[in-house]
Amino acid sequence: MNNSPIAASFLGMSLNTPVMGASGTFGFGIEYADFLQPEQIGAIISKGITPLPRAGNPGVRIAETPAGMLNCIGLENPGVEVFKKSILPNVVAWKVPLIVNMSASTVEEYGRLAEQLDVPGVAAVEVNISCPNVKEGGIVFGTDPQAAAAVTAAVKAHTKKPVIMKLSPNVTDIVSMAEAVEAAGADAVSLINTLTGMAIDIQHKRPLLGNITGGLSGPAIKPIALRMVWQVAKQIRIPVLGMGGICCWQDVVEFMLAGASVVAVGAYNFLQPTALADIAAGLEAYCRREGIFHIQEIVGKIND
Amino acid sequence: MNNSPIAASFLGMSLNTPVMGASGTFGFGIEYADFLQPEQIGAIISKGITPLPRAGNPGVRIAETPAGMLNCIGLENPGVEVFKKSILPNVVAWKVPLIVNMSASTVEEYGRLAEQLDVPGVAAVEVNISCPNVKEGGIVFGTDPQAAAAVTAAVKAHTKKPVIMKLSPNVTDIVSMAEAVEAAGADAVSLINTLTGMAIDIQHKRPLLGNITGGLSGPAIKPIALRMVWQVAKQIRIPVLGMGGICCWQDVVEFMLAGASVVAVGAYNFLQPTALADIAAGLEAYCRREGIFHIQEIVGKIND
Amino acid sequence: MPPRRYPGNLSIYIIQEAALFLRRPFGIVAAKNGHITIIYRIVGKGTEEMSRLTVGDVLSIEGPLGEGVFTVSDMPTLLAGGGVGLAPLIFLAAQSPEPIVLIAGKTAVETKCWVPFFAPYAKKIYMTTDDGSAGIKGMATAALDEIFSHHLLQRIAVCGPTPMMKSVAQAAAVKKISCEVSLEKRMACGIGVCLGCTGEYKNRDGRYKVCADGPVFAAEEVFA
Amino acid sequence: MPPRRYPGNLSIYIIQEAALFLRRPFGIVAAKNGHITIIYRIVGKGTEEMSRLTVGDVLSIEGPLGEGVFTVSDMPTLLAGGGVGLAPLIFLAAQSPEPIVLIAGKTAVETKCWVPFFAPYAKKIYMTTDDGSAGIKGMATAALDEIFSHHLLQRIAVCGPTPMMKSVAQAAAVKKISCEVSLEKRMACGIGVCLGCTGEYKNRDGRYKVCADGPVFAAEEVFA
Ligand SMILES: Cc1cc2nc3c(=O)[nH]c(=O)nc-3n(C[C@H](O)[C@H](O)[C@H](O)COP(=O)(O)OP(=O)(O)OC[C@H]3O[C@@H](n4cnc5c(N)ncnc54)[C@H](O)[C@@H]3O)c2cc1C
Ligand SMILES: Cc1cc2nc3c(=O)[nH]c(=O)nc-3n(C[C@H](O)[C@H](O)[C@H](O)COP(=O)(O)OP(=O)(O)OC[C@H]3O[C@@H](n4cnc5c(N)ncnc54)[C@H](O)[C@@H]3O)c2cc1C
Ligand SMILES: Cc1cc2nc3c(=O)[nH]c(=O)nc-3n(C[C@H](O)[C@H](O)[C@H](O)COP(=O)(O)O)c2cc1C
Ligand SMILES: Cc1cc2nc3c(=O)[nH]c(=O)nc-3n(C[C@H](O)[C@H](O)[C@H](O)COP(=O)(O)O)c2cc1C
Ligand code: FES
Ligand code: FES
Repeated sequence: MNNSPIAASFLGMSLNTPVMGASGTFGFGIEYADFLQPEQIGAIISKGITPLPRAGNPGVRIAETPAGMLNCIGLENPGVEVFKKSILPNVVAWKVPLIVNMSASTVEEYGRLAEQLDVPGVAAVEVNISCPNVKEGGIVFGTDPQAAAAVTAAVKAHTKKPVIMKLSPNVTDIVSMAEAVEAAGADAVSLINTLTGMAIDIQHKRPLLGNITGGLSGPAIKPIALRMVWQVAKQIRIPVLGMGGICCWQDVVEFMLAGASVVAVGAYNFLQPTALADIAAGLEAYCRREGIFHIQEIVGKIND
Repeated sequence: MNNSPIAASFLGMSLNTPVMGASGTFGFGIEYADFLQPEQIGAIISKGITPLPRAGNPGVRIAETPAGMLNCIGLENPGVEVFKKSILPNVVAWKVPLIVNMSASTVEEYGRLAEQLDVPGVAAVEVNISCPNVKEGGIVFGTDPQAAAAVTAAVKAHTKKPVIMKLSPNVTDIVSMAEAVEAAGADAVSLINTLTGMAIDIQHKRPLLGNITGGLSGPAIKPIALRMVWQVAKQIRIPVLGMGGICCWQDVVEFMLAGASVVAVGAYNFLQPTALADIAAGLEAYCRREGIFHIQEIVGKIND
Repeated sequence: MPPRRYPGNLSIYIIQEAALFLRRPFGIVAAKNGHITIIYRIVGKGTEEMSRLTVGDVLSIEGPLGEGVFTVSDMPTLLAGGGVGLAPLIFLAAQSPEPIVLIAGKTAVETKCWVPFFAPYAKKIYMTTDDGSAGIKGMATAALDEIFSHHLLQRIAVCGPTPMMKSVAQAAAVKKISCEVSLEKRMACGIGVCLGCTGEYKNRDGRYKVCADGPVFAAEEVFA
Repeated sequence: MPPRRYPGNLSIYIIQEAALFLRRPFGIVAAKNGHITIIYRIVGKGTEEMSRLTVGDVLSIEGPLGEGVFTVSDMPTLLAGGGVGLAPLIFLAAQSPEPIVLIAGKTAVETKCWVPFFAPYAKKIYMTTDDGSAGIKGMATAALDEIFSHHLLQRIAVCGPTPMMKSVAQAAAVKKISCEVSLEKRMACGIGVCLGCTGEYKNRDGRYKVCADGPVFAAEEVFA
């Protein structure tokens, strides 16, 4: 398998492909068993796990937009305990590396949660900092470099797993966010999370989404994601997990050229549940056609 | 004409429709004479004018993206003097209100340019602050509330025309930008300008655009634009000129419900040069169907 | 993906190339010899484009989705539907022993057009219209007293607007008739991963996913 | 919009519904009785989708675009084209008095397929191929010596890849033959408002727009 041109390494993991299922769009991976073989999946990034169970947001949670979608799921999840007891064993049995996406409301909570997730079967944690910091009065961790660094340090202090900090694109300066989490010890950054957007139901003159605003994802945001990956990858030494609108192998090549070591497919999984396999096959054919011995050779190899 | 349900007022101007042509996508308006009647156009917002002529960026300037496009024109324009001498008279003869979009590299230059544009035939100025401040070492006016306020004050001090500050969406906190320019005397805000994006030519392993990055516009960004209009309109007292991905009358209704007093159509003009007329007709039919006496009744009337 | 299991209210997930980003869910009206029949109403962009399809156009179909389907049984059953909610009930009618059918609609035209689909299977068809132009005047519930008085029912299957499903379920509960309802929610994934379509079970702890656990539920599971 | 003026290298701007955001420019090969002919190569998403169109499908066409067209004259003219650049030259050939035609291509297959289009009008057709499999081996310029020695030309019209147009223009300049070239640039608006397609005039001050001032220019206007 490691002779495959699309085998990839990331944070010490050996992956069959550089293409993962993005958090919140891939469940816990096993839901895709009807569509994908384990070896067609680079890694599973779980739905965001929080310390306690969360019901998520009321009302409409999904809206289609041009070349994309809005969601305001609101981090619905069974909580870390149920996850560890009832879900983790099933995922482990499936033999695909599992990266657990996690979220909390205070720096301390992030640390504690990281500790609870420092268990066998978890390959790494991806820390979602796009959520409001309840203790600091709703300031979003993901838009303030110092707050993001504090979360990074707290998580690092409580786990031996590699720590991937997932950055929000809703910022003026994505590079300073990435530099802050790198300096605080992050092992990698994931970018991008969703952009905040909105849709209005003109018939009823009200927001379409139950939460009024939601996160925009899909091909619509790809140009922004690609720009951020390119800006960040040049400035930091830790690897970048790129995502945002990826639908096909060409998109993956774009992200890797821009500097992403590995990538994740998000909303497009909904359209095409075999996406990860289709993309992997396309990437493999691309490597053979172009005489690329190992796909990660192209990472950052854009001539700008 | 003012009995029309879609007649609109904005900064003391009486407009035939609330739908304008956005800066950089509508030339100086007269180029649309083959497609539109003057009375079908709310107002013309000119291509960005700078103190001196600019050649713009070299290389490829246009890339299509999912439900949108990237551009890196680089403010190509003939400069304020040529504009006033050779272009303005032709536009004035066409009898559509002209808002001049302007850009400069230092606060002082913005002031001087505003003064040069304080002439008959110019209905208002729209100040583009998405460009780098050469004096302050490239910091972008549009991402720093203080710098934006300084530009606003300088422009206001040098013109008797209404001043519309055009905000960049590439910021963490659009509301604080809007509040800063309102406090500095802006008469209205325009939002949004383009989001910074990128595309890669995987065949040649290089950026597709001559300037590497470019501005993303079109329906892809509509959910973001709508969110920003909604956030800002609630917090300021001056009117909002909304834009970003508008393609049809339904989009206009969404923007107006979110709080935009008037709107502009940008990139979609390229696809459909009769867009302004089509949208105006759709809006008028909507008003009659819904018994709306005056379209601006619905501004901000979203039930959230 | 090959059809998985159960007859009943199966739904599928359709997408056309390029123009849309999300798939659209529809109930199956009939499935035979590799052919699937659906009935849909044009409400927006997706259905609008579907209406312009011609023979030879290719669609990507995913499904059947979900574990929750109407129970097929030998017991006397009422199938109550409103609007396009009637479509999946046709599939169920074909598998039920002489079901009673209740068609609820706004006008005679809208209501009567469903009759031929159910006539081959139904023991009796009732209708209600908002304007009284066909059948009984009023909501679906306006017909229930008459139906209950003439037929000894043991099951009710409802598919239609939420208020209709709620009111029929309430009437069923009073009569202690078991009632199943088919929920409609905006979906993104259709396979239980996005959590766009979830709700809280009303008769126990936990949350359901309309796409994966439904779309059909026992009424008491989802209505308080 | 009704056709505006001039014969020559007119281009039009095509869009299909929904799937694309920008229109696509193409040269007109023939325009008669309300019918327009174009010849295009499949290179990406837009042309790919165009290739799947069937009779009855509806396109939105804008144009003709631009003021800059090949000059139609009675003088002896060479039409030199490479790749799909040959398409608009067919239109010009039909209006020129027995033009000399130069078809430049990579292979014999690619080159010879153009011959039937020009045969009805051309006095003589030359070919060059990269691999020598048809006509003269080499770039377009490889044929110019022979052409110049056999024909007294007063005008050259070139449409093809930029390097080809540049080298033909250079050879023309040496011979003091007036030369027109047709530029290709990525366009957004097609009507001179977006400034996506501009360049600097080489023989005077100012900037041109390929879409509005072109696509055809005197060679000296655009090549240094
Ligand atoms: C399980 C299930 C079964 C269904 N069966 C049928 C059927 O047999 N016949 C039929 O006509 N309709 C059925 N519907 C409703 C149908 O899915 C919607 O009418 C359709 O998705 C509208 O798509 P559109 O693009 O035309 O509308 P748009 O409003 O343009 O769609 C925009 C988005 O909203 C979603 N959406 C809009 N209306 C609905 C709705 N009522 N329910 C769920 N999502 C919606 C779309 O899927 C899409 O994501 C069913 C819905 C569900 C959930
Ligand atoms: C004035 C003019 C006349 C033309 N005439 C012809 C013709 O007669 N026959 C023909 O086959 N081709 C012609 N072309 C080229 C043709 O426009 C492109 O091949 C076509 O736009 C590619 O579209 P796509 O969606 O298949 O490619 P994609 O690469 O998917 O297109 C992406 C974007 O890039 C643009 N683009 C891609 N290639 C080109 C190109 N070579 N030139 C300009 N824009 C490009 C597209 O318009 C689109 O905006 C002409 C171009 C111009 C400017
Ligand atoms: C329905 C949905 C739920 C998501 N949930 C999470 C989440 O729980 N945690 C997280 O970090 N990102 C979450 N995301 C963001 C995605 O992981 C990804 O960063 C984003 O969607 C951009 O990728 P895409 O354009 O390919 O979808 C979610 C996205 C979607 C569409
Ligand atoms: C080709 C192009 C050129 C533009 N030039 C300018 C400009 O000179 N000044 C400016 O303030 N905005 C400029 N814009 C931004 C638009 O005015 C508008 O804010 C943006 O495109 C969002 O609207 P849209 O999505 O409808 O295009 C330009 C946009 C495009 C596509
Ligand atoms: S539609 Fe995604 S969980 Fe139901
Ligand atoms: S394509 Fe817009 S100016 Fe030429």
